Amino acid sequence: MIDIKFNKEGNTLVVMIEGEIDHHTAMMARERIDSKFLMEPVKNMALDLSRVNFMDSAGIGLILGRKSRVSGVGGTLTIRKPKPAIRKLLKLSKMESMVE
Amino acid sequence: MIDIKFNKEGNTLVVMIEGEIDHHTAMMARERIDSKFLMEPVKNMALDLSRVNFMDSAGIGLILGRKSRVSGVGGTLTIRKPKPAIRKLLKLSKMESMVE
Amino acid sequence: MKPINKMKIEFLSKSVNESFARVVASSFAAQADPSLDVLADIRTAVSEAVTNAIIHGYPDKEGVIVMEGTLYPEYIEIIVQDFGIGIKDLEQAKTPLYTSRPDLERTGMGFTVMETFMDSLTVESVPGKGTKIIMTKQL
Amino acid sequence: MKPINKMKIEFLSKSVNESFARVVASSFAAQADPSLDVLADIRTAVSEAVTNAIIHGYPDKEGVIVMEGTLYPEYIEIIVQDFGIGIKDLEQAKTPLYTSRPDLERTGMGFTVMETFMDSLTVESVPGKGTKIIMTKQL
Ligand SMILES: Nc1ncnc2c1ncn2[C@@H]1O[C@H](COP(=O)(O)OP(=O)(O)O)[C@@H](O)[C@H]1O
Ligand SMILES: Nc1ncnc2c1ncn2[C@@H]1O[C@H](COP(=O)(O)OP(=O)(O)O)[C@@H](O)[C@H]1O
Repeated sequence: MIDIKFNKEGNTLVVMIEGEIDHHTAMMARERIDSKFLMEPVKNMALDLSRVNFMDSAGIGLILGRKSRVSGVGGTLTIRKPKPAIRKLLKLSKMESMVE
Repeated sequence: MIDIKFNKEGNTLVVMIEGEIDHHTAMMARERIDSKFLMEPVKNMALDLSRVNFMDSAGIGLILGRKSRVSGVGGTLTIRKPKPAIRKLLKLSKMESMVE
Repeated sequence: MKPINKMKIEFLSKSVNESFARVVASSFAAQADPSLDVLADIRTAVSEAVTNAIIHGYPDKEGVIVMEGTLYPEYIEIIVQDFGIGIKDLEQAKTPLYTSRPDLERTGMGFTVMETFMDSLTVESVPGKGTKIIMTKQL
Repeated sequence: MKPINKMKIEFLSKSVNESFARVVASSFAAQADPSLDVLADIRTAVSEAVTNAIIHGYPDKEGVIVMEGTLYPEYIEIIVQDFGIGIKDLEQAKTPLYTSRPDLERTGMGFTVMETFMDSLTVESVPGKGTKIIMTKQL
């Protein structure tokens, strides 16, 4: 189960993800996020993970994939409010510096 | 998982059951309730089911077993606040009249 | 009809596994996004079938219980099977309020609950070989 | 050492079963009343192993995945097995950041996560026969 909501803060698309991020849900999340990012006149993206209760390495792939899209248009991707278990995974993947 | 708390209202032992009632947990609940009922100077018993999230026919056995103990000393057993799924089971077992 | 998903689980006839079996059946059925009432009915019926296998199927020794789930577009089939003592008189066993174990505070309502909470119930049993419960429920 | 409890489950290599496998493993492990951190680690490692079986083990066709859990007094053993294509170069596969499927946005972190989040990890694989992941975790 995954639910995705969007919000705009100036130049930044805020993506609020709710639920569990695994390979199954990441495939769907990817498409929804990418098409929204294409449509909106924004440069940066912030992934709000405060309501993500589970994430495995598919989430790492989801984040890095979005990061390369955002970098492609000269923007920056940041991560917001990961829970401790997700922070552990980000640390292991050397991505802690992406957390706001 | 089951948790049992006791309360006294005059002549009545109020048994607050929290969690799930199945064969596994009913065995443990039975002993705790019976020894408390023996120790306390009460005549009646009220089973508060408001925090029971699951119950199968082992719960019917638990209730009827306590009812016969309480009747044995001339008291009355009542059931309080069963959730809809439990009420369905009580109805099937013709025990709805025991609900306060 | 082609199933959407299938699973089969084996576990020991320990009473702690009653709640485990409920979680497994219910999170499998949840894939079809049924109502909470339907999920609650499935949980209750599975609990009855698995408890019967544990206390009646294997009264004296520990044995293996097999639970299978098959998800079809419109309904779920759940099978609970033990390889224990089996049932001699199936008609008597299915009679409401009949129980062979009043000492365990059983009330003889297990089969009645399964029949009422599910849409179909089939019981196959061979004395000395074991018992197989097949239940279906519209989703 | 004598196990406290055992279970074995078979399910299809559908990605919807990733979360199902996590629920099964985690509610089985919960019987030992471990900390929430330990449960979260187990859920993550199981998710990696099952996802690998689904996307790498059976890239083109649907297959069966077997997950076994054994609970000992001090630890849990979890086995995830597929009967798919297997792994030719195990050393390469276990190298952090190596992935054969960057097209699926895989990052090659699966084995690293399993190794880090669990206490032991053993991988047995035969090309053309399948892959078996054996993991243990103190409870
Ligand atoms: N799996 C089983 N193996 C052997 N006997 C069984 C099994 N399931 C049910 N029975 C027999 O059928 C009787 C009625 O079962 P049920 O209606 O579930 O009531 P209860 O479990 O309360 O006894 C049981 O008391 C038992 O004698
Ligand atoms: N069950 C499996 N069957 C076949 N190949 C596998 C299996 N598990 C892992 N592999 C191979 O090992 C590689 C590394 O796996 P892993 O570290 O989990 O990273 P990822 O899943 O992100 O690719 C995979 O890309 C794949 O080539």
